[in-house]
Amino acid sequence: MQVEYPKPSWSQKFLVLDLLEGLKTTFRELFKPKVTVRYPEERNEPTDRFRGMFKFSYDRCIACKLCAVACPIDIIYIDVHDDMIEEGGKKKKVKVLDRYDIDVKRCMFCALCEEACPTKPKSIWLTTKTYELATYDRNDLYFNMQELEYWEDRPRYTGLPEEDEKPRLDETRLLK
Amino acid sequence: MNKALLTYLVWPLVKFLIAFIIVQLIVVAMTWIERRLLGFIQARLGPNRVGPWGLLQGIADPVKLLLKEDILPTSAEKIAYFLGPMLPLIPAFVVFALIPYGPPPAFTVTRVNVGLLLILAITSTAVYGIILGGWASNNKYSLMGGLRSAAQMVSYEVPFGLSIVGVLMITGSLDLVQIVRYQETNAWNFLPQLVACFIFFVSMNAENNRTPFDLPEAESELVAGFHTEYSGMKFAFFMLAEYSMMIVNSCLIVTLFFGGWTFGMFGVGLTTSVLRGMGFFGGILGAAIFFAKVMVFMLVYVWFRATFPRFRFDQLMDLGWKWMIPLALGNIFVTGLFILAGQERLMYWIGLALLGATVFYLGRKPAPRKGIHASRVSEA
Amino acid sequence: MFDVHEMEVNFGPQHPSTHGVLRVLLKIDGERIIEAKPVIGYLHRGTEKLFEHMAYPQCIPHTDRMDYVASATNNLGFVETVEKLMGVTKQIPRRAQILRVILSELQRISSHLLWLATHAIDIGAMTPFFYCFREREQILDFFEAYCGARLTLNCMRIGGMPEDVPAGWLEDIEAFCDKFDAAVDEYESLLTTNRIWKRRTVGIGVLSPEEAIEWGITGPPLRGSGVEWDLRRAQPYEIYPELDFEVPVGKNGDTYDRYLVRMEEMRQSNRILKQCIPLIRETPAGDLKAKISKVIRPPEGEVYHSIESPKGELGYYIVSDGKTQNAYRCHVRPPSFVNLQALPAMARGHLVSDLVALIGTIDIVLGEVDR
Amino acid sequence: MSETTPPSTPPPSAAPAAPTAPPVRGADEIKRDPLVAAAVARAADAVLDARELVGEITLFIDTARIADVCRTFKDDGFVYLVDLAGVDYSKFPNHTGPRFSVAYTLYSFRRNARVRLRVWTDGDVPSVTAVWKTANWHERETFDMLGINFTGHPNLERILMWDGFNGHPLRKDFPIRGIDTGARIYPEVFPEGGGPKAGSTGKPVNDVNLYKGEWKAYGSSPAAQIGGGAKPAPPKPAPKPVAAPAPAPVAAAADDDAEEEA
Repeated sequence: MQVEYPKPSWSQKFLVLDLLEGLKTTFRELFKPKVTVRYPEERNEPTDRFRGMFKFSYDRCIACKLCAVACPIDIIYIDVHDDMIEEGGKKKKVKVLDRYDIDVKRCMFCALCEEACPTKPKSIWLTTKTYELATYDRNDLYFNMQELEYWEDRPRYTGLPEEDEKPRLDETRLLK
Repeated sequence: MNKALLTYLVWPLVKFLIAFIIVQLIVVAMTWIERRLLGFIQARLGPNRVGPWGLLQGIADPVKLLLKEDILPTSAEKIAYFLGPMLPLIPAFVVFALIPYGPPPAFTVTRVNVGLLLILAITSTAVYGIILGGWASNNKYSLMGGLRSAAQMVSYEVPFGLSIVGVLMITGSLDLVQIVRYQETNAWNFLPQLVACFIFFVSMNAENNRTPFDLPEAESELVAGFHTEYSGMKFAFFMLAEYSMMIVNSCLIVTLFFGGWTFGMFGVGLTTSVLRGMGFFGGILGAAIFFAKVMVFMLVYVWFRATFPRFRFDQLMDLGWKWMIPLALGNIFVTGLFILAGQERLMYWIGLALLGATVFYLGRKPAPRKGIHASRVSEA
Repeated sequence: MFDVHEMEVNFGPQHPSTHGVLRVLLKIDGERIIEAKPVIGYLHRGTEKLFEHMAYPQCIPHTDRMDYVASATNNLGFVETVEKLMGVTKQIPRRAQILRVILSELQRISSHLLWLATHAIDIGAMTPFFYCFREREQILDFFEAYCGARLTLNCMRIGGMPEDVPAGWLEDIEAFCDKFDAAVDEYESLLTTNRIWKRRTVGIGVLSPEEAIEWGITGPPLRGSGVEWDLRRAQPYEIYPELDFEVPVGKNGDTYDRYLVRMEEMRQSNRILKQCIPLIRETPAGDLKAKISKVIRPPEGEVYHSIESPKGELGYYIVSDGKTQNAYRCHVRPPSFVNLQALPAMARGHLVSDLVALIGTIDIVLGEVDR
Repeated sequence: MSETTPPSTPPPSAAPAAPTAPPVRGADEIKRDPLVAAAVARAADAVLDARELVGEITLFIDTARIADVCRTFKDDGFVYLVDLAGVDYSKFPNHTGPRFSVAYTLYSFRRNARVRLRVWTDGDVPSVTAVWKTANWHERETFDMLGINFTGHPNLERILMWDGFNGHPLRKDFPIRGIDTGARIYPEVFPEGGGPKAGSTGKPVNDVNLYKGEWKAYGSSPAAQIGGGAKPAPPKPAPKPVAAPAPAPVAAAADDDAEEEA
C-alpha cells in the first residue's frame, strides 16, 4: 500500500496553516490532564505479576537446586548437606539447606528461577511488588537465606559509612 | 538640587533601575514559567518541588549556578572566554533605557527621537559575545554554534530592520512614543502591517535563537552549541542575556505593532489621554498593560518552542534571504502604494480578512487524508 | 579561496542524539559532511558468546537485551528459531500464537513510538517525545501486567508462552486500541504537514530500492524505498496469514517516506491488535504450551529463521551439535547493525543536522548493533 | 522493482518442516531443486555438497570460488545477502576437517526463499564485498569475532572489539570470562596491575592479577594468532609476536567454566 502524501492547498500554505495546526494541538494539550506521577509521594502500584525483589521461604524449599540451574547468570548459590532424621521411628534422609544466597546486584529479574521452582506454592518468588532496591553499598545487595526471607526487617540505611569504612571500588571484581 | 540634574540624570537612573528590576524579575519568573508551561503542554508537570508549585525554582537555579564550579577549559582562549558571556549582557541591559513602558514622560526612561534605530544598533552587537564564546571555548561544537549564530544574526538583522520600515512609513516617526501614540488613534499596527508583523516576529525568534531557529545551541546536533564548555555563572550570564533579549524584542513588537502601553484603537479605550487622566495610577495601569502584552509574547516564545522542529542551517539562510527579505521589501512597496493612493484604511481590511481567513481555516476540521487513513476506511 | 578545509569531528559516543553509544567520525567541510564513518562496539557484551554457554531457555532473557526497546520480538525470533530447529513449529497452541502476535504488535507500536519520540526530538520538536511516551507507558503497563516486566520482558518460552493473559488485560488493550488512532493523528498534526518537518526530512538520505537491497536494508527503511516486503507477509509466521493488514510503502526512499511508513505501520499494528483480540477470546484458556520435553536438546543441524522486528529482519542462525543443551553457535542478524551500514552512503553530502535525522530514521538501537 | 514484489502465498519451500520427518533428499536431488537448479548449473563444479534441514537448503561451496558463486546466485535472483555468519567447528563433536565455516544466507525476492551457501576454511575466504556492499560489515564482524581473513576486503579491521585487541572472542578456545587486554582507563591513577596507585590513596595496592597466567598463556598460544592483530591482515598472516614475555607456550588454556550441569 502506497502511503499518502499530504498535499496542502495553496491558500493553506500561504496562511501557514500547517504550523498553526501544530500550535492548535499543543494548545489543546495544555488543558488535558497530566500523566506524570510525583514519585516519592505518589506511587504506581505494580501489577500482580510484577517481577520485583525476591522472597524466599525456607520452609517450602526442598533444596532441589533447580532454580540455580535455571538461572542464566548463576547468581543463586546453594549449599546442601544430607542429614538423617528420625520420623516415626524410621530413619529418613533429608536434604538440609546450608546456604541459599542470591547476588541481587547482578540479577536481571527474569524470573526463570521462580518458574523452575517445583514446590507449590513457590519457595522463591519475585512478586513482592518491591522495586526500591537501591543501596549505598554494593554489598548490601548480596542476600543470604535469612535476608531473603526477612528483608523487610533488615536494618534500614542510616547514613553514609565513615570514610575509612567506605567500600572501595575493587577492580578484581570488575575484571572477573 | 539642580533641576536639570534631576531631570536628566537622577530620575532616568531611578526609572531605569525600576525597569531593570522588573525586567530581571521577569527573567527570573520566566525560568520557572517556561519550564512549567512546557511541562503542561507536554503532559507533565514541570518543576514543582522548590517552594509552592515550584515557584522558587527561579531562585534555586541561580543559586545553584552561582555555587557551581566555574570550569575553565585548559585550551580555551582565556580573555575571550571570559568576555564571551559578558558582552551580550551589556546591550541587553542598555536597551531597557530606551523603551517606553508607560505614558510619557513619567514612564519612559529616556525619550530619543531615533530610539528605534538606536535599539536596533545596540541589540545587534549582542552576537559578538556568542561568537567570541564559541570560538574561545576551543571546541568544535562551540565553534560551529558560534558561527551559526553569527550567520543567523547577520541574515535576520536585515528582514528585522526592513519589516519595521512599513511601520515607520505609516507612523512617520522613529520615536517609539510617537509610534504608540499613532496606534491609539488609528488601529494597532499589526492590522495594516500584518505581513511586517509576521516577518518581525519570525526574525525576532531567529535573533534570539529561539526554537524554530535555535541552531546555535541545537542540543541534538551541537550538544549545547556555543555554551558547551560554559558552566556555573558564565552559563547563567548567557541565559540572562538571552532572556533579556527576548524581553527586549517582546517589548519592541508590543511597541511597534500592538499598541504599547495603550489598550484601545481609534481613540477608544484606554488611550494615553485616558491613562493620563487617571494620574499616577493610570501610568501604573499603562505599564501593567505593557508588561502584560510583553508576557503574552514571552509565552508565545515558549509555545513555539513546544511545537516546532528545528530548521536546518541552510534552510534558515534560505528563509532569511530568499523569503523574508523579498517579502519585507514587497511589504514596503505595497505599503508605499497604499499610502500614495491615500487608502491606508484599506490595509486594515486586508489584514482583518487575512486574520479571519486563518481563523476560519483553522477552526475547520481538516479533511482526513485518504491513503494514510485507509486502514480505517477499509474497516468502515 | 575555494579550498576545502576539512575538520574532523567526533560525533559521539557521548552525544545527545546518537541513540546510545554510537560514534561517528565525521569529516566535514564547514557543515557539509565529506565522510562519515560509524564506529561501533561500545556496547559489545558478547551475547553470542554467552549463548554458546547457556541452555536455550536461559538465552531468552539475554535476547531481551539486544534490542532493548523491542524485546518481545527478540524473544519471538529466538524461540521460533529453536522451535523450527526442533521441528515443533506446528505444535504451538493457537492461543499461544495469538498471544505472541499481540505481544509483538504491541512491541512494534512501542518501538515505533520510541523511534518517533527520539526522531522528532533530534530534529528539534520536543513535544512529540512526551506524547509518544505517554502512549508507550500504557503499552509498557500491558507488558507489566502480562509478564511482570516493562522493558526486558522475557515473555516467551520455547514451545509456547509462560502464562495466560491476566484478567481484564484484553479489555484494557481494546480500550487502548480504540484511542490509539487518535493519538497517532495527534502526532501527525504536529509533524506530517509541518513545513519545517518536511524541509528537514524530504529528500534527506535518499535510498533507491536497488541500493537498499544492495546494502541489505530491511524493515521500514526498505519499505520507505518502495519495496513492498514484509516478513509478516512474505514468509508469514504464527497467525499472520489470517490477519488483514497492509504493508505501507513509500516511493521516494527519503527520511520523510520512512517517517510516513512507520506512522502507518503503527496504525496497521493497531489494526492487527483489534483483530487478534476476538481471535484469542475464541481459544480455550490455559492452552499455552506445546508438549515438548522440558530439557531442550534440538537435533544436530543448523537453521536460520527470521521475523519482522520493528527495525527490520531479525534473524537467528543457530548451529546445534545435537549433544548439549546449548547452541553450538548462535549468530544474530540484527537489523540495526545492517541498516546502520548504509549511514555513510546516506550521509555523504548532507549537513551535520541531517546526520542527526539520518541516525534517527535508521532507527538503531546500539544494544542490537553491538550485541 | 517488479522482481521484489513477493508472491501472495509463500512457496512450499519456505514453510517450516512438518513434525513428521521430511524425506531426506540426497545432495544431487537438492541440487536439482528448482530453487537453486539454475544457479547451481552455472557453477556446478564449485558446489561440493548439499544438505537440507527443516526446508532450508545448504550448499557447500569451494572456498576459493565463493565470490564467483555468490555472483552467480546474485545474477540468478538471490539479490539480497541476508546474513553472513562464521562458525568455529573446532569443538564440534566428531568434526574433522577445516576449523571454520562461513555461512552465507541469500534471499530471492522473486522466489521468496532463502538458500544458504557454506564454505569451509582454515583462515582465508575470498571476500564477497564486491558482490554485495552489505557484506562489508558482516565480514568485518566475522573477522573480528573469529579471525577469518576475507581476502580482498577493502577495509578489514575490527568492528566490535577495539583496534589492538588480541584474540578473537567467538573462537571456542577463547575463555568466556575474557582476557586481560592490558587496557587501563587512567594509567597514572590505575597503573598496570590494577588498583589505585600506592600512596595516592594511602592504602595498599590490591593484587588483582588473578588470572594473569591464563591470560598470558592465551595471548601467546597459536590459537589466538591466526589472523590476529588489528591491521587488515595479508592473505596468509605470519604469527604475530605478542609484547608480553611469553612463557612456555601452553596449549590454549581455555577454561570454559560455563559448561555447567544444566
